[in-house]
Amino acid sequence: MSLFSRFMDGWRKYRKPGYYDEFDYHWTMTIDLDKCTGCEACVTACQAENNIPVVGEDEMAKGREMQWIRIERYWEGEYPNAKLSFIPMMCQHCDAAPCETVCPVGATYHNQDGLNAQIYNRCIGTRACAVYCPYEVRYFNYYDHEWDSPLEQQLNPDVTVRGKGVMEKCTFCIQRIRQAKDVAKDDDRRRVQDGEMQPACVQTCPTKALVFGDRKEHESQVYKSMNDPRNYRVLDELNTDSSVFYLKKVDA
Amino acid sequence: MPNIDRREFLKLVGAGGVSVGAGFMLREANKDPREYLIPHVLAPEDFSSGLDTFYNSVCSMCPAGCGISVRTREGRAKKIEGNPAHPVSQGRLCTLGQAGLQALYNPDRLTAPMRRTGEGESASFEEITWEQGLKQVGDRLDLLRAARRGNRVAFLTQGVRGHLAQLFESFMRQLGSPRLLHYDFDHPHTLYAANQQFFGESRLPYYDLANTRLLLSFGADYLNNWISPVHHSLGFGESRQGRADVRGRFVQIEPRMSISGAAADEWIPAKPGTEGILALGLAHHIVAEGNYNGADLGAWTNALADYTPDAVAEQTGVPVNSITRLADSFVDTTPSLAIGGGAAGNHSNGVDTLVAVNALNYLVGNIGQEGGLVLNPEPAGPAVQQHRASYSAMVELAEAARQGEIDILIISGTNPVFTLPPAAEFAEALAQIPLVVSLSSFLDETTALADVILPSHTYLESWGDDFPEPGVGFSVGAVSQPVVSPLYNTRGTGDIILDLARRMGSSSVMPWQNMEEFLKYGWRRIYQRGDSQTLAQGFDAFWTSVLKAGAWGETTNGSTAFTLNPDVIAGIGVAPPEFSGSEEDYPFILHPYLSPNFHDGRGANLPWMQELPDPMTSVVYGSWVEVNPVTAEEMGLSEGDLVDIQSPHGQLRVPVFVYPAIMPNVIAIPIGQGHGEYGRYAKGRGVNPIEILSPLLEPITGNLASSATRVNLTPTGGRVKLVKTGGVSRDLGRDIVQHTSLGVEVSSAADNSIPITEVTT
Amino acid sequence: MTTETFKLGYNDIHDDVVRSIVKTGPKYYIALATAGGVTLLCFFFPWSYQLYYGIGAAGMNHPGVWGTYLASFIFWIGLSHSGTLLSCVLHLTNSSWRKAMYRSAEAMTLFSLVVAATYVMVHVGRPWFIHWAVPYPNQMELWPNFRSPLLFDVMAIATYITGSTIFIYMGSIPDFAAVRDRTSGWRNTMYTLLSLGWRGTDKEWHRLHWAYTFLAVLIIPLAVSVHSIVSWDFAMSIVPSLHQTIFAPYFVVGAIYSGTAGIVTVMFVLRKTMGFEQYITKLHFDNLGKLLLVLSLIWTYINGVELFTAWYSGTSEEYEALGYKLFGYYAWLYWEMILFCAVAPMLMFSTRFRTSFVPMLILSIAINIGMYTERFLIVATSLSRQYLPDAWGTYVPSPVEISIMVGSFALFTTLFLIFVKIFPSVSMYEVKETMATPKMEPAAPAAGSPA
Amino acid sequence: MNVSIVPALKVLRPAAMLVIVILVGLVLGYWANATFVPGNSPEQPIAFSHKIHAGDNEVPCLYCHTQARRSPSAGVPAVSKCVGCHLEVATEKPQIRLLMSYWENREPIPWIKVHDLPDFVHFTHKRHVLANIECQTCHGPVETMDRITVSSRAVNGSAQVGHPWKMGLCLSCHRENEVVNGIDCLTCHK
Repeated sequence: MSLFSRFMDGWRKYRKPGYYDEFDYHWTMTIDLDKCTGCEACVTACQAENNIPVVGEDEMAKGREMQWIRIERYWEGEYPNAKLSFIPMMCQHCDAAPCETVCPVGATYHNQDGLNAQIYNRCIGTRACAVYCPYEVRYFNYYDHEWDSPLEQQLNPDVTVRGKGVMEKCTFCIQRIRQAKDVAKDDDRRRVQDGEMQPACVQTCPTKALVFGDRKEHESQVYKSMNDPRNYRVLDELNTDSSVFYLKKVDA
Repeated sequence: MPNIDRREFLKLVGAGGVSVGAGFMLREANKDPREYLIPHVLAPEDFSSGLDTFYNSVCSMCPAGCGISVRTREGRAKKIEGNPAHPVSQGRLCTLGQAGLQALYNPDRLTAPMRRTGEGESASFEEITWEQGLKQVGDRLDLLRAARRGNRVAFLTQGVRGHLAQLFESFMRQLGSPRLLHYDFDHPHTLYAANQQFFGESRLPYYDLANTRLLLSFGADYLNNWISPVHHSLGFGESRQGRADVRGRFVQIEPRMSISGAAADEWIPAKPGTEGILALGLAHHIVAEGNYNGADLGAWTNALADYTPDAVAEQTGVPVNSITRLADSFVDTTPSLAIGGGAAGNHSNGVDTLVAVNALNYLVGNIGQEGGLVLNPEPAGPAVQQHRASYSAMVELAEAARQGEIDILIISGTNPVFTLPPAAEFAEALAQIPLVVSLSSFLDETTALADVILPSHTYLESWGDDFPEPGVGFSVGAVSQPVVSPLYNTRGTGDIILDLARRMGSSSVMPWQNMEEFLKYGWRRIYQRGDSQTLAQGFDAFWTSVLKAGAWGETTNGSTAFTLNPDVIAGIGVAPPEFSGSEEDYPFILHPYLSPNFHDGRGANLPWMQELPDPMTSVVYGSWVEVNPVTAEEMGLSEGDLVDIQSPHGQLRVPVFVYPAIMPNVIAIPIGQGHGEYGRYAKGRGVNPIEILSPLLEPITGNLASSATRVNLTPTGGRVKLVKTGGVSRDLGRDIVQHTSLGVEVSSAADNSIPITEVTT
Repeated sequence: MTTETFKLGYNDIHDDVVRSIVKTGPKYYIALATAGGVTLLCFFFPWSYQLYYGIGAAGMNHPGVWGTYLASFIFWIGLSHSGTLLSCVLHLTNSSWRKAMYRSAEAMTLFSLVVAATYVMVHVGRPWFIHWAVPYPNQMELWPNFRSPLLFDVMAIATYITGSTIFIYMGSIPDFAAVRDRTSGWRNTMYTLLSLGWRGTDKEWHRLHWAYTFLAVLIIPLAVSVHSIVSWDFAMSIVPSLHQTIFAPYFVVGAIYSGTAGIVTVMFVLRKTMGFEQYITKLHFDNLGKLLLVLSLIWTYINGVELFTAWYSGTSEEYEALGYKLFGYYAWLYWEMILFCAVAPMLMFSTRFRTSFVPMLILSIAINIGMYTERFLIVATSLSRQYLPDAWGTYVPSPVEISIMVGSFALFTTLFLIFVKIFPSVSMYEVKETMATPKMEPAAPAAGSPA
Repeated sequence: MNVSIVPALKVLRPAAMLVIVILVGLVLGYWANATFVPGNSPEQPIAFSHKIHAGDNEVPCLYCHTQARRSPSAGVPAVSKCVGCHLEVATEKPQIRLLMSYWENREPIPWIKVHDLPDFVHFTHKRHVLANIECQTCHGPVETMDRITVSSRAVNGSAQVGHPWKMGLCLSCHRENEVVNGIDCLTCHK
């Protein structure tokens, strides 16, 4: 390859998130806002699965809640035809993520599965990624949180317990992705099938509003719901190319 | 070597020595602390280190009875998930079900039997052994039984089903005492009574939400905590977007928008207590428009004669054209379904309202149809005639205690001191009972007044089973097995009762050593019902297969044929609701509703639940009163202003939350906070609206009309910062939640999102 | 520009400067003790408390993850641009009036940079891993992320610190030599080492002058790039009110503006305490005043442009951010900034104001307060109201943050006090250039006239 | 007046020498502790020798560490496994009698952990054992050790006794064997 073409190849890769030409998997989630009732089962399931600490009342009063997925409420109209709609907001694992460019030590980057990885023990806590994230889905450990015994027996051994000074966010339950890949590798090295891997929130959503899967597999349920005519992406005009597709709420 | 004198040399050697020592200690300091690797003595067979083991069980955080599958690692429970094989939960769970682990590992659990010492203020509990505790209670029971005065023993439990209820019943039968009461604040007494009146059977039918195309819900918050929230959510999701070409429509009629109201297509604020009148208004319109031509048409027309849309509109505050439009769409879209309950059932006309809702279903003819109201078959569980205690039954119990007719009261799993209004004076009645025994796992308000505490396991450590009440249209059962070995010196509720039965000499009738044995004995009967193939493999194989699957079912459906006896039609009619307190000095109607996080207060000691933002207001760790924006404007109130809520029977001080979807003369406070005891997470937080409810009764069932209290609102001028996670809950034109209308094929290219074929990154 | 002829002679400047170094009266010790004490108490103690318990001691929360730590960091970096402007730019335009002030101005640069670097350690969540931001080869085969403006910061500020250290040290070698010849004992040893054997030969002077000019030319673009990079931490984000192209010039002008105001303050204090009234005269204040006036006008213009672009964009986010900045929770801070940094400096149009010392001192302090508020507003108002209204929240500094801010000023003062006792705070050989050369008395004893 | 800095340096000479001596001393002390103090091969409650078991009698590793093929953690044999052989074998030896005393009163043997990875590392024995990588690659020549010492594989294959595992070790091995997604952080960081 001539020097120039090598340079152009490098530049083209440089423009890609994580310098990949092709993603290995391309994990995606769709959220059907017509089905979401705002019951917040996903919030508790996520806290149970990912060792998210309970920060206590005065930390909440200071505005330091710790929830990787939060339900945002938007009222439309006034009484008596007031309507309330909910929108679950979690890390969108954007393919052009503003947070990945700003971390000085590269603690957050795009990996080959299309995930925005947040490596806890590489993070030095500049919190620039939280500023750059337009979705406000990055949460900072302001203190070392402790679990009153015996609550710590419930901690999930597959997920790090984060110390103070570290940024954390939704990881699409990376420990479950790793587990699914492990099982798939045992089964003569096949790929993870659709439905084998479900994050805790998708698994517990009582109205099945949340669907998760690999966008590269065209028979997967997420691929179909991703191309549902009602699909849109929040703050799409910012060109973050997010991997979470929302389906519009239907007004009948 | 540069010439240095002796003093210089000695100084250098000294410094060198010190620094070598310092270097040595520095390395010692940053060595990892010594850790141990403790092996097993005998290698366990059901789990290996580093791998997960899943156990199926049943969730008992609320009466719905969803099947759960608990992931454990090396003997510790890590995560609760729904059991995909269980028809009620189908692999899904609600927020309270997910938080079950914090009940198991709660730091404020009772760890050993205790006995009260000292009196009055200086009363405290001292730890005793199980032998002492059981002996003290067992001997008293034996004495009473021998003296044929067993009826002086009362047993108060939460609404349990399955073999535990049967155990309690046979235990009380041994004592010859009729006083076995199942008491829950949120038990829908009026719905059971309405079904008894209308269908002739006091059981809940199966509401087939999944296949319906229009649901009218009169006050029932079916997505939050009405009867079976997870199953209803599954049905809601299926009806909304589950089918390719059809989208179910949901209409909610209630004075304050609940979670189901937010999810509905249309929220219709009707005056509190007039939901039944609205239902009859719709029925009148259906019959008047000739859309009903059953044989008993004549009886219906004169029964519904005076419920003309105008009269109904005036009484309920719902405009006439809404009534007619709703009635027509209820008839045109088939299958359609009407459900009622929740706050609508907690008025003085509760039963009539729900009979009216059943009438609507009858007029449209969706009883027994798919997508309508399916009558449940006989429950497969043990035949138990549960005496569900209404509010007046609890007042009678308190009265009997005051008269000194009760020597022993055993309480298991219910917390009446918190869930009964002070007008019942239940706490004072407890003081009159010589021996109060509590089997609760936590020190809640009632257990704090007990004399002897025999703490029982939480549901993840004990045996039990459950046959879900409204079920899924066919009979379903599931066994709840322990997923972890017990943490503390506690025992299963069933084991305690069996032990007490042995001590009072009825071990011949109740021979089982522990709850597991009793369960197997009970399930042998269900095993007999099995087809030849299950009978062939023997009971043990059947038992392990039920434990492994976590669910058991029979495909016997309920009867679809249903004939309504004529005199029910004559009795149709809903009187306008009465309220306690006059309109002048108590202008507002209090609408207490079950909080999504704490149900009726049982979830308040779970840290996740305290920290979960309330779905509608995003407030955490506290209570609030929801006020209509216009009313708040008039009274000069804004979010966080402290106000005094005064009812004829009590007063509360609580901050205001301006709530856009509540009627102007109605204010709402969530139930669940305001605990005096119940652990570090719940104690001293928020207020309990039950404390100011006036003891107005619903005449037919005798239950408390909890939505029928009038209150007034006086600002105190104080302000507090309402702790909440939400910021400004208005979209400000940013299209964050985007909407589309039905049937419009919005091709993805139309709006500005990138056409998604294969997003080439 | 009439070169002001001092009525003083060569020996007076030598005696004054050496006296300022050698003679340390009790007042100095009291000042050093209080400054050192306040630094320990208000800077290092709360910082160690925060290191032990976690950044929660500060007031930051979920939307507002940056707080006064970053605002102070930018403020101190801004203050450091004074030295650069004064010594480099004016050196290249060889204006004579800078000669008395440039040494202490450069000291101000160096010390505010040191304080700013310490502030980075306070701001960062886990400062014990901050060495990962340096591209050293490691067994983890991990490099810092060179695309990040924060890493540009690390590089730029490191270069800037080394650049200004060399610049100040090299410029004072002749002065060290002069002091060396007039002191004895341990001071003599120290200054002998510091002056690197300076003999004052022609070759040395020529080489010094060339090196000094070369460095001056190098440091000017460096200073401009440092503060544009600091502005890129904000401008490269997509936060509604930060994502604007005007940010780099806005920050650079703001920095020089705040730096010059800082110089006025330091010069006033230096004149009073060290007795350099004759050397720092009305002329200096007059010229500084003119400079301040120009900078304030540019700064006001850029602020106007920022408001206009936000208003002209017409998007809901920009409107909301603009409305919040002007009339929201922090509005009183915004109008106070406008008053101090745009309105008050208009006083400097009158020469009388410019040449009177105390009013200029008060005005310069006011400008710096305004500039600190501006940095705080950029951080606070932009982060609390971004794209998703339900995730809005406000940020209020906590006592720990305020005490660390006060402590940082005390730290700066302590460093400056130590500087005054080591470095000759007025550059002797430059000031002598402005003096009339003494007439050689025919019979003057040739006892080694000073260099 | 002489301007050369040499006399000034002479004045500072004693101070300079002191500083150099202190620095050398610190480094010396640190190194001495690191190599000679058996921090990384502690005294175990029972002097179990891998040399006798794995070396001389060639007991396969997976016989005792059974979980290594199936689970992330290799697992330590239960006391019942030791007693399985030692009811008959070498019962007179003092260490075996000590083992039997543990077995009689049903008390687990409190082994002291030697090999340990930080909590944020996700290391699965299963994937490495199934990729038939020798245990000695990371644990060093276990079959020659009477008492287990921490040891890690140097890049050129020979085990470096005495140095605990560092990330570079894993990375170099993953790079050599072109492990799929081997150098992605999320592969090993939980």
